Amino acid sequence: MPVPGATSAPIPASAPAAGYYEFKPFNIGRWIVWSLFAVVLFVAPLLFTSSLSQTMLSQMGIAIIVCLSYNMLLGQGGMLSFGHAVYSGMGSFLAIHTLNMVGKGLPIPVSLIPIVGGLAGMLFAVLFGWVTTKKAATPFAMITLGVGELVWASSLMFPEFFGGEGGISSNRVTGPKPLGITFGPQIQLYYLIAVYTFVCTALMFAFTRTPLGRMLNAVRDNPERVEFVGYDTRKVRYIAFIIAAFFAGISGGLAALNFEIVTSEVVSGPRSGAYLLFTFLGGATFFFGPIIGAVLMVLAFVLLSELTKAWLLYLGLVFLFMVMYAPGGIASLVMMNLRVAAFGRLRELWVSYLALGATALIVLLGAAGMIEMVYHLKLNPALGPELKFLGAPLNAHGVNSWFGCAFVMLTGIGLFELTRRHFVHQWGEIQEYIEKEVKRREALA
Amino acid sequence: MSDSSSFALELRDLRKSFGKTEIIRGANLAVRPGERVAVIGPNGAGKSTLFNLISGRFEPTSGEVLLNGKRIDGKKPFEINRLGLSRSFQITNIFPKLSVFENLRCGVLWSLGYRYTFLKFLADLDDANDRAEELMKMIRLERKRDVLAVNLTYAEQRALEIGVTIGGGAGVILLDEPTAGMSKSETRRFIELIKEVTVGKTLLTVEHDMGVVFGLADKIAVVVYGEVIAFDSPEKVRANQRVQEAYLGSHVADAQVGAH
Amino acid sequence: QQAPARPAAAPAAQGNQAAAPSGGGALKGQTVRIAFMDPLSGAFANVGQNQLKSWQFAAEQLSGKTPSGVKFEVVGFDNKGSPQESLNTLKAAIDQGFRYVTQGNGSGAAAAILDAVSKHNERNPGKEIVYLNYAAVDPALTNEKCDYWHFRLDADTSMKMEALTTFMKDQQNIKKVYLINQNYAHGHQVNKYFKDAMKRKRPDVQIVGEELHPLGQVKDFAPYVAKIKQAGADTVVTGNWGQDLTLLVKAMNDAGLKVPMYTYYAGVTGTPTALAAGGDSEVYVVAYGHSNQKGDIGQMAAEFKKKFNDDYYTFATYNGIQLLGAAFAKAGSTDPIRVAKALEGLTVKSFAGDVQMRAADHQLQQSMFITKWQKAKQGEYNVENTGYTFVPIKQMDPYVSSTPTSCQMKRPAG
Amino acid sequence: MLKVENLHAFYGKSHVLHGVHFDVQPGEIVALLGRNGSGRSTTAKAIMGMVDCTGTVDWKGQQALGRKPYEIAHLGIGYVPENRDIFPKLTVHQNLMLGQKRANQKARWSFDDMYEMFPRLKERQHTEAGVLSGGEQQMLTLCRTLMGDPDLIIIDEPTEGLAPKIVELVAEYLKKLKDRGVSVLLIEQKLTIAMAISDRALVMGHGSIVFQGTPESLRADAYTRKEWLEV
Amino acid sequence: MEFFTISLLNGISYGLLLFMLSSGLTLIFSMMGVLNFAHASFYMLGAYFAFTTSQLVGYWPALVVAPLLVALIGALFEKYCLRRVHKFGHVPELLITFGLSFIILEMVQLVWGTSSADYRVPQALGGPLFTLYGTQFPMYRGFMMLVAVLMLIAIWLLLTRTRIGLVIQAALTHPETVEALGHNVPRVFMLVFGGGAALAGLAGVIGGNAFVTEPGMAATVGSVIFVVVVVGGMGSLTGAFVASLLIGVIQTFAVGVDASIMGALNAVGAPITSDTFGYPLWRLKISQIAPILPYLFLVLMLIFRPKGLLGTREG
Ligand SMILES: Nc1ncnc2c1ncn2[C@@H]1O[C@H](COP(=O)(O)OP(=O)(O)OP(=O)(O)O)[C@@H](O)[C@H]1O
Ligand SMILES: Nc1ncnc2c1ncn2[C@@H]1O[C@H](COP(=O)(O)OP(=O)(O)OP(=O)(O)O)[C@@H](O)[C@H]1O
Ligand SMILES: CC(C)C[C@H](N)C(=O)O
Ligand SMILES: [Mg+2]
Ligand SMILES: [Mg+2]
Repeated sequence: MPVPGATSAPIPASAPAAGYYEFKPFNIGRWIVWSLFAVVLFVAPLLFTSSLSQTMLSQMGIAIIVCLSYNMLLGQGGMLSFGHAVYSGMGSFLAIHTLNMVGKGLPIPVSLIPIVGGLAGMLFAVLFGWVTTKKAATPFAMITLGVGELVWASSLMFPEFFGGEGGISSNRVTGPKPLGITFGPQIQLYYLIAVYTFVCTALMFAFTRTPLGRMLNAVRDNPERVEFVGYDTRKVRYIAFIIAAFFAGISGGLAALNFEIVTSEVVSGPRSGAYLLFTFLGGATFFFGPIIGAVLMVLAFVLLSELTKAWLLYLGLVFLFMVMYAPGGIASLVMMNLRVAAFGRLRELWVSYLALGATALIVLLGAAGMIEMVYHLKLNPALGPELKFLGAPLNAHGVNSWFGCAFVMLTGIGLFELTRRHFVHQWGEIQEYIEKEVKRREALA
Repeated sequence: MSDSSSFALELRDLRKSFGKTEIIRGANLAVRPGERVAVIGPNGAGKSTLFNLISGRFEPTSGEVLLNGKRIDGKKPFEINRLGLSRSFQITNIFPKLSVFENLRCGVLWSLGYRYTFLKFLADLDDANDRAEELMKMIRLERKRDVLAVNLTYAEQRALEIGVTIGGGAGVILLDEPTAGMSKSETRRFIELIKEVTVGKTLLTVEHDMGVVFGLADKIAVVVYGEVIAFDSPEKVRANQRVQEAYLGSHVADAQVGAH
Repeated sequence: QQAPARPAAAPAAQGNQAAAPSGGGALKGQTVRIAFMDPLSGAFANVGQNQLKSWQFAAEQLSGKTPSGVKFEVVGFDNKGSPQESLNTLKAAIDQGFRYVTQGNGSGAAAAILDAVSKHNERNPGKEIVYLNYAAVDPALTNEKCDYWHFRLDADTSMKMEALTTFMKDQQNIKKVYLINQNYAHGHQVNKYFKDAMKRKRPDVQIVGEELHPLGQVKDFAPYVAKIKQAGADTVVTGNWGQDLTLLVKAMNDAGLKVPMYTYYAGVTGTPTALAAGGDSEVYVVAYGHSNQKGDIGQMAAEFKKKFNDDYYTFATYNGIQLLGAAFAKAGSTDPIRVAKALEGLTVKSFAGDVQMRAADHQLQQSMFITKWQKAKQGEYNVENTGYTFVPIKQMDPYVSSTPTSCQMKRPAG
Repeated sequence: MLKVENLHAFYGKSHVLHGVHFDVQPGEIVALLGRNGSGRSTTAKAIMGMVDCTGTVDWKGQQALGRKPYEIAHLGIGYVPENRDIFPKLTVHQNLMLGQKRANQKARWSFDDMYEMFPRLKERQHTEAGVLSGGEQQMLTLCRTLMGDPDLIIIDEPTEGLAPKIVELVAEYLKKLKDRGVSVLLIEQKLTIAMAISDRALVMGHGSIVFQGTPESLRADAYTRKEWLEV
Repeated sequence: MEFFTISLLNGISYGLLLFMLSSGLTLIFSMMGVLNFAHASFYMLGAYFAFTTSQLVGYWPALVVAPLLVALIGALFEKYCLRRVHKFGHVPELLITFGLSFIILEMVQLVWGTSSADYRVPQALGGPLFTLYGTQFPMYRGFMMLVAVLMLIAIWLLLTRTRIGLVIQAALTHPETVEALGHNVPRVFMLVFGGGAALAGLAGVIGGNAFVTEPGMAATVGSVIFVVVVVGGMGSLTGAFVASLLIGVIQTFAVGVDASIMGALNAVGAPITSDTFGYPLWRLKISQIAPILPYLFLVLMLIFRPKGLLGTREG
């Protein structure tokens, strides 16, 4: 697909959407967006009621906060961190210790425990950030890697604090119970998380509209020049780092409440890596990108791995293709289409999208069928060659199944290529139109 | 030397070596407030290096730099900027992924006292926004308000570079080849613009284009081989034999007129 | 051969006779589904996948053959080795109607599941879950963290150490012992229990070194071997597993340091292959089973090998199914509340004598074996097709390894 | 030697060159003049295969269009880009080395020739090119291309940012090239030097050639100068 | 003395081993600026390829064939994937190698199964090379050191005797200009990436049987190889070499040091007991943290000398 780089996307994270002489309709748009967000948060658990989906929704909220906070570093500050889990994780640990103390009579309401986590994350950021933010770019990335590895290694060495292998567990049903809210049932906790998610998202969005938030963008783009307009880049990075860690810590605190157990995996390198991968997948160049990324992260880890043993393979492939064809993440795809919509041309694309989607699905079906057969042969040899794939019986030893899958896939590829060509043409034509239109409007202005 | 506080900018026996090579070899210069100084000299003479030393990008090996009578050598760029000195770059150096308006606003925030705050909305900072709008008008980029800096044309980027430089309201402005890469007509317009936006300020600018130099400057400083060999009015500098030899060559007159 | 319960396990006596089928007929034809949660993907999937197969195999073999006559079905959930993911898989399993879950790889995940099951049962009466822990050996799980719904089929670190030191105390050539362990809970425990036990059993044995190294971080064990050698150790004791074990053994081989090693985990999937590639070394393993079992279980292992070309060594799966089957019969139901109660103190016949689920802490009391790693002779089990095998050199009755518990079990009212 | 016919070039969808025709003979200096944005740099890039284009670029009887830039370079066309694309992290000497198409080639030009021409470069030989002064960088790009021993060299605004004295030097240098049989396509703003050294001048406007002739005839053609060059 | 000599030997050989593991990464990182997270995966592929080829045709051919196969995969990856994302910047480059590492891991498990491969040291290289104070020095370790040194020489020649290094460095910032000067940039990039992958593959051939060939092997090499590259200094091959040796030696000697902060403080009369705040930290012995010292080293190095030991640039 001819998806242009993120740079050509119309409204970058930093665009002055909340600019100065803002015209009214846009603000209405903003109201609508935020209200929608609130409604989605509110309604989601009413639609998905199983206990798994409720815990997944809770985890999505938690992931949203932490991915957004990660993006304060990556997307807004250009700081590639390999150790963000340190801050969310330390938030978790201190939160759970606090929760245990609440159990022993410390008078803090359970609903404020995440704040404790946030403060803890912040504290560690004040300490570690002092060294990590001394540098930018690759040295920064590498220091965070080193600090992350050190903390992770320590987490196993100090069972007194980290609880050893079993971690620290606790019980969130403790302390006073205002209005009978115990946070015992998942749904009550979900709404606590939802409130935090909404507030933190709003706060982090607000942050992007503040002088520091803007200077952070400037530091990302051109640190040298920032020094010549009066700012100490190191300090900008440091403060932003601390703020990001605060939100990460909040998410860690919520996670502690949600799981009621914290083990050393929460500060691990793979965890930090997951934040990076999914923030990027969602789209680091747009504020809302990490939200998409966070939702996908939970889906991938919880659902995808339930559905198929080949989930890591699929994940790897998704990354490969996303990075190659949509380096701005999913958010950039969304924004590009919004731009087309803004010029009133999205309608024409529906058919193409449907066709693209359908043909891509065919390719996927064929390919996935074969992948699943291979995995089945490899992993479940004892269960015989038969397997069910999306309800269809396949025989991993049968020529028919293989031939069928290959046929489906090849047909899919052929059809996809045809529709893709058509789409590319159409897309190019629309972009041309938009460019002209922009020029024309500029000329009028 | 006269009372140093009467100078906006003063260099005293400034030296800078990179490794074993000494690039700036004892430069002295004293610029009075409100003067427009053109810094000229052969390629590699050390003009940009001089600017880098003054603005804190490099630390001098020895010598002093005084801004309004206060020592600034060895300070960090942002400290110097806060003391009222601002510079532009020979190679365009702006915030590519921010819009024109945002670029300018970044340039004014510190001087208006907003510092590292994250408790106020940018949209509510009326003074900063007004100032940025004003700057945008000055550099004639109103129509490109929301365009990302990368997507500007070269000349527009150069204009933005100047806008960001003067935004902070510094009293001493250093411009390094502001018109490099522009056509004659653009250059001419641009010089007007520079004149306009630096009214009442002390200006140092590096230029190779003699037309510009003579059009813009009250005084000319000639840098050769890391030293300021002459600092005088344009006429006198032009007449100076050493300058002739070292820099201008025989076609000065041509260079000025012929290019049109 | 009856295993007399130690004083601490007094309540166990009640259950002793209960293994006889009672009401088995009524349950015949029912299917009980067990959710298996361990890493099935990623770099450490090998053990999990072997063990899932083991469970499924045991379920298939024993379906309808236990006193209750129920059928068993084991379904794998991938917890990726992560405690938090385990909680998700647990939720998923609960949503899908599973009432029995089993897990074993990693005490971290075990603690998380134990805790979550406990809370779930408390908060959702009538939907109780029973958790069978088949391999997570942190003693805490049956001591300070013990829980009514958790039943451990493996022997914990302290029990294995009891058995191991009982064997070692008779080895007169052991004079100077070097302890090398991973620097985390399990390693700390191995150190501690070894020192405690040896002080009691062989006060003359000197501990010449006590090393803790970071988990999974050491790529080169040569410096440690140099240290061991310098300390003049004649014996090495380690709870290391995975590459921390194989690399240690290889490094000792390479340096020509031929001292016996006493280990916990030389038999885990992949480790024998790696050991064999490293050459001959004197390695002992303490476990509740070994690869040269005769009888039922021996046959099962052979069949498993034929079917999967893989080793069946997680015999806890066998005990687990047997125990459940007997408990269903005893309870006359497959309802977890009644089954949990029935499991307490239950004794069943295992592949090596009787085993009993001690009621006090839900820790299975079973025989222990010390085996030695050596080239397989004709007729001996060829571990992972390496040409090597683990031969039993000592079997110990359950009481030998039985350790007291500090568990204060909270049992549900009624 | 070089014959360009009906050259159209595009940046994405925007059509920049609209049918350019011209040629360069062996040993000739041709100046390509025009206002900013008229398409001169694009013409150079098109010849080098660095932009999408259609038409004919005939080089010594071969079609050059459609080849990769490095193939074109190997055919003997050298290109000095306009924005001083020196390699900042490499030393001056290394920059020159990269000008050679293969190591230790025998060519018209040696390192010493270059250093002789611009002694300044010799002094800075082992300095990272990124820290050179603007003018030094410009000299370096010129020399670097020359090291590849081209038969035709396309130079985009070589005097940009150079002190007047150095501009003269460059002019002489270009004449020297000519003496050694190298053709030059010179893209310039500064009419003076272009007029002084070129054999022919082309004027470009809105993506096509609007004037061809000798410098004298251009000087005489007040209309063209007014309409297409001055403001 | 005995312990010292043996530790020094161990340290140097471990250092060389680290260099062997990271040389390909150094090559790619320093020349192309790509943090190749799939490097360890190439290492793993090398081991598995060698395992299979050595079963078919023996160890010595495998020593050549396996790295070539890995190089091929690396080159194809560069050509069809990495090249396309180069223009998007370093983060996408890094992420795409992340993606690749997942895919390689899964592929390896599909082809060779999830368990360890029985890949053994060849007979000819088994056994001790010499015996020192009663401790054997294995022949295979000697072989490994030899290969590491050969790798160093090969890369050094590549960098100094050819202009590939220059072409790549220049092309990083100005690909078009380099091409216009007559260099086939894409091919050079492909060769370098393939070459880096081949080095990783070779390390795998040799490391696979010296250690363990299993799907987890990539993860265990993991981040320590980055430490070597960064501590040595980006862009510096000799730096990486020196850093490897230094880390090897320091780490090895650290294993032998059983001192702790508590011990030191107690010695100077500031008693620390189990009640003192932070007791577990003070109690920690240096030997216990030896394997994670490299990370500490990395952090300190970047703070105090961000260019690395012999590096010339910061990023
Ligand atoms: N960081 C540095 N390290 C080494 N040498 C340097 C460094 N910075 C500048 N130089 C050298 O100092 C000399 C002066 O450079 P500078 O950029 O100041 O010249 P300039 O007068 O601005 O010339 P131009 O008009 O060509 O821009 C040059 O020879 C340059 O190579
Ligand atoms: N990369 C690009 N993408 C899109 N348009 C471009 C690009 N480069 C140049 N253009 C456009 O192509 C036209 C011709 O540009 P070109 O650079 O060839 O002009 P020029 O005559 O060399 O002018 P200059 O004096 O600025 O160097 C201009 O309108 C310019 O805006
Ligand atoms: C992320 C890193 C590979 C960046 C690198 N230091 C560079 O800018 O070249
Ligand atoms: Mg300069
Ligand atoms: Mg041009």
